[in-house]
Amino acid sequence: MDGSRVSRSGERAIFWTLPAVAVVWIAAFFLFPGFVPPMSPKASAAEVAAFYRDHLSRVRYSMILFNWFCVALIPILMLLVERMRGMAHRTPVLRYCVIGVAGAAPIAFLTSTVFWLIAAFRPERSPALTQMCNDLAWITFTCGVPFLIALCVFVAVAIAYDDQPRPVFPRWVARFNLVIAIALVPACFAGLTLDGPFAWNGFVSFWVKNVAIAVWIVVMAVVLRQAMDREPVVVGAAA
Amino acid sequence: MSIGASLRTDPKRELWFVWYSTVAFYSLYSVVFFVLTRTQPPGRPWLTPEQTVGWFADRHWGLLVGFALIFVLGGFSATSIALITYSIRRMSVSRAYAYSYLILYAIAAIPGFLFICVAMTVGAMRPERDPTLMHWLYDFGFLSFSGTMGVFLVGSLIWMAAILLDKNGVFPRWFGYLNLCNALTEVVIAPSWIFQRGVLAWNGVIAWWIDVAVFGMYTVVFIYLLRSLIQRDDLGTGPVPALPPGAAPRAHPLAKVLAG
Amino acid sequence: MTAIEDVSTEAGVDVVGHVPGEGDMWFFVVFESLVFTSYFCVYLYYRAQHEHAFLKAQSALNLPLGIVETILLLTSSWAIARCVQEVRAARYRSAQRFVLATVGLGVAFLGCKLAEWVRLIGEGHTFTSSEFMQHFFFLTGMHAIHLLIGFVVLGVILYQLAPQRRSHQTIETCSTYWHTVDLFWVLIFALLYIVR
Amino acid sequence: METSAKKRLLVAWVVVVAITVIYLWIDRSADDRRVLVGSVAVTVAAIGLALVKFRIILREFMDVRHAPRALCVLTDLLVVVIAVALLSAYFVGRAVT
Repeated sequence: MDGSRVSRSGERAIFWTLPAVAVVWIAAFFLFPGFVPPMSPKASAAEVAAFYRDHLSRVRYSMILFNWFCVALIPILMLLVERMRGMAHRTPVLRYCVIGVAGAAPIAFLTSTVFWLIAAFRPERSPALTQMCNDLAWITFTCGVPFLIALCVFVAVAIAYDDQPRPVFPRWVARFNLVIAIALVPACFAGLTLDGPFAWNGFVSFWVKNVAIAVWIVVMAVVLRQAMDREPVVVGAAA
Repeated sequence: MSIGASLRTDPKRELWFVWYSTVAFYSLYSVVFFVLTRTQPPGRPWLTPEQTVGWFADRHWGLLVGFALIFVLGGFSATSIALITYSIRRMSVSRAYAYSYLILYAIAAIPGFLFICVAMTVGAMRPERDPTLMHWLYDFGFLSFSGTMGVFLVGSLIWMAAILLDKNGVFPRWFGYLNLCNALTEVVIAPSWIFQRGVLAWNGVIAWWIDVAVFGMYTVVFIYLLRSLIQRDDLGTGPVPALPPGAAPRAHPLAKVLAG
Repeated sequence: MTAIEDVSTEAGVDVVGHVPGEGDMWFFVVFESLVFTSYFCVYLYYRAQHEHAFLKAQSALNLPLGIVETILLLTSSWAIARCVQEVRAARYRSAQRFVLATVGLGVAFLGCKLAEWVRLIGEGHTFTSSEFMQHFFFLTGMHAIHLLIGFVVLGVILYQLAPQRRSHQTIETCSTYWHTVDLFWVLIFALLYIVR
Repeated sequence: METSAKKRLLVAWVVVVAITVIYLWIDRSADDRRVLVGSVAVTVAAIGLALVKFRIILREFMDVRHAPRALCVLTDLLVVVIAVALLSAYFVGRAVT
C-alpha cells in the first residue's frame, strides 16, 4: 500500500447494514407504546406509573432494541467521514468535527433508553420516581439533539468548502443539511412547555424532529451510495 | 482579514471556521452558565430538599431557556476538540495522541454537559415535583458536570505529552507545562464527590474558584495559541514556520526574558 | 568546571547566565508555585478562623516523622543536583548512581508518607474527620501526586543518561521538576506541622 | 572550581537540614506539654524559615545563582509574592473572626 490511498474494502458491507438496522429501528419505534401517539408530558405521576404497568413488556423490548442498535448509526457516519477524505479540503479538521459528534449523537439517544428502561424496571416503584425517570428519558430523547444539529452543520460546511469540478456530494446536500439542522432546533425547547406543538409530544418537537432525522438518514444514505461508487481520490498531504 | 473573508477565500478557511466556532461556543457557554441559568458559580451543595425547590423556582425560565440553547448549540463543542486534534496531528508525534484526544472528549460531552442540561431542565419543568426528587436532580446536575474531570485530566496529559515530544514547534513548550498545571487542578475537583460543604465541595474555594481561575486562563491561552497556529501553519507536515516579520505574534514574555 | 558539551541548545552554554534547564520549565515552576500558594492561602485563612479546632486536630501529627520526611526529600534534591554536576563533568556513570539515589530517597519519602496516612486513618483521622485533616490529606495527597510524576521525570533522566542521547538541557529540566516537588514540600511541611 | 561547587552544594544541604531541625526546637518550645497552643510568632517564624529554605533550594540546588538576572529577579519575586500572600491570608483570617 502506498500510504496515500486508503482502502475502501468492506465499505459496502457496512453500508448494507443500514437497511437491516433501519428495519429494527422502525419496528422498535412502533413497538414502543409511548411513541404512537407520543406520551403526554401533562400526564400525572399516577398515569405515567399506570402506563408502565400496563405496557411493561412493550416498553422493555422496544427499548432494549434501541439500546442495542442505536449505535449502529456510527459505522454509517464513519462511511461519511471516509467520503470526506475525497473533498477538496486542506486539512482533516472537518472530518474530526464529524467524528467528534458521531459518537455522542447516538449515545445521547442510548442514554434516554437507559432512563426508559429504569422506569420500567420496577413498576411498583413510587409513581413520582417513575415519572422522574420518564421525564429524564423524554427530555434526553427530545432535546438531546445538539450533536445531530452540529453534525448537519459540519457536513454542510464540508460540502460548501468542497471546491472541485466534481464534488464528493452535490451542492444541494449542503443546503439540505442546513434545513434538517433547522428542523431539529425547536425540539431543544421542549422543556419550556407541557402542551402545544412545542411540548415533547407536540407536532414540532416530536414529529418534525423525528421525521427530519429519518429523512436525513435516508437522503444521506442515497448520496453516500452514489459517492461510494466513484473512483477513490488520492488524498492530500495533510489529510 | 475580516471574519467573512477568512471564512470564504482563505486557504485555511476550514481551520478558521472551526476556530471562530470555538470562540462562539465558549462565549455562549459562559453566558448560559454564568448569566442565563446562573448555574455557575454552582448552587450550594448543602441546600435542603425544600431549598432546592426554591432554587429551581428562582431561575425557572433561565434554566429552561439557557439549557435549551445548549441543546441547540452544544454539539459545537466538537469544534475545539477537532482543532486541538488537528494541532496534535500537525505535530511530529504518532496519530495515536490525536485520536485519543478526539475520542476522549467526543464521548465525554454526554456526562460532561448533556447530563446537567437534562437534569436541570427536568427539575425546572415540574416545579410541583417531590422535593426529595428535586434534590436528587440538583445533585445529579452539579455532580455530573463538576465530577467528570478525569477527561480533562487525561486529555491535558495527552496534549502535554504531545507538545513536549513534538519537534514541529506547533506550540511553545511552556504551554505543554501549562497543560500539566491544568491537569493537576482537575484532580482537585474529585473531592466534590465527598464533601457537602467546605473548600473542597463542588462550590468550594479550592474545588471551584481556584480551579475555574486556572481553567479559565488555560482556555483563553489555548484559544489564542490555536489562532496563532492557524496563522503560522503552512498546511504541510514539517515544522510550522514562524510568522513573517511585522505580523509576528508576541512570544510569551517570560520565555522572551529568559532567552535574552 | 570541565568542558560542557550541550547538544540541545543552539546558543551554547556559558556558565554564568545559563538558564538551568529549558526556560519554559520555569513557567511551570512559577505557575504551579502560585497555584499551590493559593491552596496554602485558603488553608491559612480558615486555620486562622478556627484556630482551636485546627490545633486540636494538628496534635495528631507526628513531627519527628515529618522532619525525617523533609530531610529525605532535601537529600534527594541534593542528590539530583549532584547528578547534574556529574553530567556537566561528563561522568555519566556517577550521575546515574545519583539518580538512583534520588529514586531511593523519593521512595523512602513516599513510604513514610504512606505509613503516616495509614496510622492517622487507623486512629480515625481521615479526609473527612476534621477541617484540618481535610487540608492535610489534600495538600499531602496533591504533593504525593507531584512526587509520582517526579518518578516519571527521573525515568526520563535515566533514559537521557544512556549514550547517544545525553541532552544536558533535558536532564536539567527534569531535575528542576524534582526540585520543585521539594520546594512545595518545604512549604507544606512548615504549614501543616509547624504553624500554630 | 568543580570541587568547590560540590562543597558548596553540600553546605547548602547542611544549612537546609539544620533549618529543618530548628523546627523541632521551635515546636518543643511552642507547646504547653504536648498541648498545641496558637502562636503568631511561631506561625510567622515557620513561614519565614520555610521561605529561606525555599530560596536556598532555588539558588543552590536549582542553580538560579548562575542564571541570567531575569530569572534571579523572577524567583526572588516569587518568594516575596508567596510570603506576602501567606502572611496576608493568615492575618486577614485572624482579623475577620
